[in-house]
Amino acid sequence: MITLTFIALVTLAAAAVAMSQRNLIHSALLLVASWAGIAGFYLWAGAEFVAFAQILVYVGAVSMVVLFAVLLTRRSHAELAIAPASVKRILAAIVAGGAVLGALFGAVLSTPLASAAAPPPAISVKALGAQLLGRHTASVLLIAVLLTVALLGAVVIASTNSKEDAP
Amino acid sequence: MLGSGIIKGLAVTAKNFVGSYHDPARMVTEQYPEERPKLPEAYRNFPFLVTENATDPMGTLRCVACQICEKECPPQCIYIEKSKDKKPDATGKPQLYPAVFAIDTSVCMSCQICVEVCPFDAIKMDQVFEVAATNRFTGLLLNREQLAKPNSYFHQIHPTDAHEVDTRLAAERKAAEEKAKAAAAAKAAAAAAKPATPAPATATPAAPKPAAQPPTPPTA
Amino acid sequence: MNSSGLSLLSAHLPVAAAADGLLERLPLTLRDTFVQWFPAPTQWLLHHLISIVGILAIFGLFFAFTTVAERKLLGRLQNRLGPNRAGVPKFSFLPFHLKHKLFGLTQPFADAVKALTKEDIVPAAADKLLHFLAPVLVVAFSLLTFAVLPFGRNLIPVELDAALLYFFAAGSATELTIFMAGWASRNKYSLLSAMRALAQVISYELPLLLSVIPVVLVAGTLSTQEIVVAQGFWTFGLLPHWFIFTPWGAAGFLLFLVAALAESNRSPFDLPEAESELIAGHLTEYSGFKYALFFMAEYFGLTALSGLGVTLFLGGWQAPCAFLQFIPSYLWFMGKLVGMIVFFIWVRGTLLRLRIDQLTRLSWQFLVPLALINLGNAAFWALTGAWSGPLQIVRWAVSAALIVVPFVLMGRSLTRGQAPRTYRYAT
Amino acid sequence: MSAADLSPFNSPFAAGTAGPSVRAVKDPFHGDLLEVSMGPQHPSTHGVFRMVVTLDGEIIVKLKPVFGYLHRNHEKIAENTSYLGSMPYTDRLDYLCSMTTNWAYALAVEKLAGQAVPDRAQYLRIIMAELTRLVNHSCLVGFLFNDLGTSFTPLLYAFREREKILDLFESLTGSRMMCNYQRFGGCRVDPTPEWLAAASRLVDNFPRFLDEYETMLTGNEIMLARTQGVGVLDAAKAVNAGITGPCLRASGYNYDVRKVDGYGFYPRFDFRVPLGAHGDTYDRYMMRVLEMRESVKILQQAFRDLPAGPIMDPKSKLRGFRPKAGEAYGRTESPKGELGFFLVSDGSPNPYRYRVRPPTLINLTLLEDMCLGHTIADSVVILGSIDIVLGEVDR
Repeated sequence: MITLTFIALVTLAAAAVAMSQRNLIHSALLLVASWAGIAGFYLWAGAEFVAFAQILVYVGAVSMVVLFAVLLTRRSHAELAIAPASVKRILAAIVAGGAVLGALFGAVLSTPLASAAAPPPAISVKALGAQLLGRHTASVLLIAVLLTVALLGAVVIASTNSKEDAP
Repeated sequence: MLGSGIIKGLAVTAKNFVGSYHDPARMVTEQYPEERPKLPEAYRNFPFLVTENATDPMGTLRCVACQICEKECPPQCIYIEKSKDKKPDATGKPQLYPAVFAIDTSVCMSCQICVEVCPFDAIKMDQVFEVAATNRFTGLLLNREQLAKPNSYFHQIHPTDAHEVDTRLAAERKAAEEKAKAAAAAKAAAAAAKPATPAPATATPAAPKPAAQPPTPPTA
Repeated sequence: MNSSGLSLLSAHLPVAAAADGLLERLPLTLRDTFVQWFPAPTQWLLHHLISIVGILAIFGLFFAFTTVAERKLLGRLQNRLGPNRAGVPKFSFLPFHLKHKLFGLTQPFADAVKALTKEDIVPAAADKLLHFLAPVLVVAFSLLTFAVLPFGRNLIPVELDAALLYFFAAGSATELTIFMAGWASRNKYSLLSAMRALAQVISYELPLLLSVIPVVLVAGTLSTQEIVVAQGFWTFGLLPHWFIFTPWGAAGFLLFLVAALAESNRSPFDLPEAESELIAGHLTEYSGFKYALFFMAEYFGLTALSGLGVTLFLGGWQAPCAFLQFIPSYLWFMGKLVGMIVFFIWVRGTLLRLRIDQLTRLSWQFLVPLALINLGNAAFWALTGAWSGPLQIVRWAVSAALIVVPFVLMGRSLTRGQAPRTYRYAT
Repeated sequence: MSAADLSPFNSPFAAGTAGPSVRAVKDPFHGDLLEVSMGPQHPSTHGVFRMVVTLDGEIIVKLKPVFGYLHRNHEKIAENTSYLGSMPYTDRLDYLCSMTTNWAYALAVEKLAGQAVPDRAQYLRIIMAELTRLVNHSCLVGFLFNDLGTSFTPLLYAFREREKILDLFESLTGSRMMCNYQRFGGCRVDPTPEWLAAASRLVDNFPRFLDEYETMLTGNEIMLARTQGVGVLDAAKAVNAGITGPCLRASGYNYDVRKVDGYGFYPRFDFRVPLGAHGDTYDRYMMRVLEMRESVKILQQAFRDLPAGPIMDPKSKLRGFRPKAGEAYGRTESPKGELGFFLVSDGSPNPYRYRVRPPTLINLTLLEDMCLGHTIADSVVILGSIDIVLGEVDR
């Protein structure tokens, strides 16, 4: 249990500090740290494959997307200065936060979880592969098509962008 | 086929890699401080003043302070002050000598024009390239004493050039001596002729001198 | 499990006999004797600590001597001597002073002292935290990748089921540090080149992964140790069944080489540090020990990638011939690793640098399609494992054609209109 | 966004760009342009040369060359020095080929004073000029590949050959690069038979180096990709801008001062002038390689029939040289282009006006036109292919 709480603490701390940072890049990097924390959860749970996939996908690739997005969006100074102090804004924040917390706790309490954490079944990568392309082939193919469409969409948007530009 | 150019390139560098172990034409590195560089004879760096012998450098300086090199030097880095008195040079003819002869080696670009224009072969190019000084003025401004080097040193660094200069100078000296001997003989003959005719001198005081003094050609 | 290669006469020599030769088990016996002296509960921790210390020591020295080897090899490639002046200093406690310069082998220690003593300048406008964190993280991540490389028969630091995936997960995190270095130095040049470096590393991540997947497909496992075991057969005791000796393996190895060169920012792709463009790229604002850390991380990345290449394609710690197995397996691994690194240095001494758009075009329009075709090729190879006799030749021919034909076609389209020209002369 | 419609484009930023080295430049069409100053201390600009490049992303939108850092007032100094006094300074103009610059200056003075030159001296001048062409072209090719990104390997192969030729110059004239060898009316030193034998041996196996170079690099795919179609210069624009030398011939225009003027004894030698077809960086590189092969042919012919005889015209005067009043323009084909000296004499020992036509400066004028539409990496390669030496550009 100690490691579980330690990982949870690290992840939550990273996310909290990320929220409070003024510097956008710092907060983006702390977000990446919290993703690594989630990978820690998987490792603790013994699912190595998912943990490494999480690191490869999130820490490796999605973090790049986030950082590029932060860099390339041209934010003029006007938008940044959100007036935090206005009372109406704080009330709205508390209400929204409270609602989300309530829903979460409700879901957690109502699901019948086995009390003792059963030892995670040591599933080998080979069996995982067989499962993926056995029973769940449909979902894997669906995801593949979705990603390809996303990739092609990005390429199309990027390329046409420069053509319109020519005077 | 794509990549064939790259493979050929790799093959050439491999050949050079292997070649550098046995082919002297390829391994050309000289380990400078340990292996002294083999300077060609014509190599020139800063000029130096030639003296006849090493014992009395200031006495036997070839330079006669004619200041031609000072005028011709493109960056004007030679400074000469003539001496007041004269001193007999190698051929015995009294010549001036430079009281002050300074070359600012921080300005000199060793183009050896001073060597070309010097009529007395008094200044030649040295081969010292390890020049380091801590002070620009005292260190690199060489005066007469620092510049003077004996003719033997000249033979050592530029053998053929020195040999050719020496033969020419020796020929000149021999010609100068013959002339001097001829002039002395002529003077002796004239003196001998003068005592034979003093007796009848009172009658013809303006007797013309029988043998006109042979004109002494200029030594240079 | 293994369905590769001509298994006509795969002489199953007494593999077991060679496996427990004295030299072979030496590192293990040393570790076990050392671990015995400690109480039981801490033994697994000590076990891992020793392997960590082992990796750091061996590959630390390996890095040091790779730098001097690179400079001496480059020197010899260019017909000059490499560094040979850094001799041994005069130690007071030693009675004699070794005059010989040891052919410059002490150069890396001199470099280390220089890197340590150099002043570490941090630009005023720089983001102090990120500026400090970038070099630390880049070395940490590139060292993480050593955990899964099988150095010897049973010399693998961490026996992971999904080892390959772990390797690429750790490797891909280094991109983050390039960005941090570029952004933290607050210098337009560094930011520009950090962007280019990211574009390069990301666009070559794909061919690297795709060139590795055929090996996983044929070997049937993600664990590096099992991949090496899968390559452990010899026909007639002489021809090893390494994956490089199969058509898809050779193509995969070439793709892997090109992608590894790009991943570790080396020769034809050393764009970020291209002196002719942006001074020192994202490392412009680093000096002293932080610069040395980046330098070290680059070499660790290079060693890890060539280690992986050796494991996947060149049969890891397998001996090239059956009777050579008396030589301990970790020496074979080190030998092949040194061979790969010498090839990288040789390429660095020869090839020109690609421009950023050519570099990304090469990856997306040439390497990725070829890698996908190679994947199909490996699938074909795996499916036709059972063929034997004349069918083997057909299998090899089809597999070779499957990869060579697209290579030639795409190669011609990539270099359309570019050929050495002939010139006319005026009279 | 083709380069043609961009060239009239003038960014609305002030002409003077002495500001901080990198400035964001606002521009309606392309969003933020980035103005980067490359040089004067930049590893790839050959000497103290600065390019203020305005970038739209990677593409060059505007390029302003800035030079003059190495201006030493050569022409004004020449007006206060004797004719002979300026000769050593001409070595320092284009410090890579001192012999051809000496010859150009001597040619102009001989035209001014109507000085004859003996046959052996003419042959020696051709030998020295062609050896200098080998030195300069191998230097350029080495530097070009260094800009393309190899880690010094081709440069060191080229320098290895260049050093052998410079050793020949040193054993003849006394200095490797500052030869100060030509005089008005002939040459200063007569080479010994051993020197001639060593020189012809070197020239005979120079092609072996060239073949090794070509197999290594000319067919290299990366080289083709990086240089073909980069920095195209069409013949008409080149002629209008007064470009001369290999850059002009790479665009296909046949103009070689050795053939046009036939100065010295060049008409006695048969050699061919290579011409390019596309005018891009690859053609400029090949021009140099093919010219090196032609120079080897000229040198072999020169060594074969080098006549005996005096190397200095007896009537030539070393000091007190006062050419009659008048003006003369002597031009030669230096490895960089048409190098000319324009002298006006008023009868005094110092020239009244002394003007040098620097081929590298004039070749540099079209740098922007060649670089528009390319990336920063290309601009460095294009600059390398023009082969500039700042000593001659800034004088």
